Amino acid sequence: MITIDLTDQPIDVPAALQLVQADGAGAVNTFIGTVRNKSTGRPVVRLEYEAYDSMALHQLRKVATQAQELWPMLENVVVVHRKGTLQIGDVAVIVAVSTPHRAESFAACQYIIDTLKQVVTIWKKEFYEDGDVWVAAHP
Amino acid sequence: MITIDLTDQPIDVPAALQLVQADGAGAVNTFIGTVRNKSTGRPVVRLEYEAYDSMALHQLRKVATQAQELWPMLENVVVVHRKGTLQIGDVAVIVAVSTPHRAESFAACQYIIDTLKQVVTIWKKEFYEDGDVWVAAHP
Amino acid sequence: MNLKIALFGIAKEIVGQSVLEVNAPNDQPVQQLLEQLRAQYPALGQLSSLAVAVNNEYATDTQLLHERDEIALIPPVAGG
Amino acid sequence: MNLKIALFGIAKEIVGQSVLEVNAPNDQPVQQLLEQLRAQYPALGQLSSLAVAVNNEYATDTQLLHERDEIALIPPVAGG
Repeated sequence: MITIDLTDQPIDVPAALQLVQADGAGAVNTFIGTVRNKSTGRPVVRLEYEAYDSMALHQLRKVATQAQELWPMLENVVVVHRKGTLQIGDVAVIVAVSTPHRAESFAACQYIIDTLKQVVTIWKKEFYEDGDVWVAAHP
Repeated sequence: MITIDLTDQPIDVPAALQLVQADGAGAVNTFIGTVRNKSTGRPVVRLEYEAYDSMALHQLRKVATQAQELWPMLENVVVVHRKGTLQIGDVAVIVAVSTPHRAESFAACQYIIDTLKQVVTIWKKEFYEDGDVWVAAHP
Repeated sequence: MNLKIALFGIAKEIVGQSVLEVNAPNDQPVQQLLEQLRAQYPALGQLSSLAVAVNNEYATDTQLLHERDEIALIPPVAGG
Repeated sequence: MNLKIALFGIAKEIVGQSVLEVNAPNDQPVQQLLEQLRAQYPALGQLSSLAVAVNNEYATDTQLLHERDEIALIPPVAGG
């Protein structure tokens, strides 16, 4: 089962973990990305995520489906991404996968977060004391 | 910060995730091991974990410390292992680590769970409809 | 034909609006649209990457655009 | 000397008790204790592995045992 969400509300981590569990899957790997208090050494005060919603949801589902093709033993996949304004420590993204054995849970979860960062149409603006930057926009 | 626990009470997953978070760490990787409804194809009805407590706690802390030496950017490590009788779907173990960047969170978490399984003095008995087995006891 | 192009992130800031209407010859390939936009908004040419999405999929440079496509300009993404 | 050996898991089941008291010569190495126990309880010899822990650390075969050590027999672990 694949569950995908893009939300401007705080991500409910326990709910995501509940959703991913399966009686046939003994291993659950979860990646949680939170807002750090600095970026390349510069203090961050807050973040804003903007999304192209329909494409982001479509691409997230595609990445999860690809993971299920690559690891057919994958039971459940949950991916929830936050958008809007986030403060330090807020959860920006959660990826959770369940598999019968643990090695595949690590590999599939890492594949999903790595691919998500390459293809999912979400943009991040970091705000500092003295300015702001669209992350990764310029070489 | 390293937090280690061995408990005969249900593992509080949200509390563990709360403990591992750090404002300087944008990446949290978590491995959760749950009781599967089958083992090598055989239906499992419940599990029992027995521990040599003092040594298990000592070895768990040692594994976590080794991980911090291998990945000096590791912020927090939380490892909680359950003991006693567990039912299908119950959480047997949680390993959670936080790091500034994500690749290290996956590597450190996987190192800890892999090493835990080799050295930590915990024994698992699987109960089936028609018998029981100490897991890994015999070749 | 008339193309409506959705803009996001820094591309929206550079162009100064969230949807851009562009008049283009029928069956224009993606590559030509990108060239036209970079000529009109030179700051787009300074981005690390700039892709075009058609109906929620990344388009290739040679893909032909049609009036009823949902088209978007995709500056470097930074989710996660 | 008198050694008290803590037993766990299948080793406890094989021996039928959770602590075993063994009389051994002073400074007995780990290897000899294991041989003695395997001779006394042949089922221990059929396990995938059998280690000895001294004061919460895995002991080497040549390590010498002392009366006040906390000694335990460690059958194959299966945590996680």
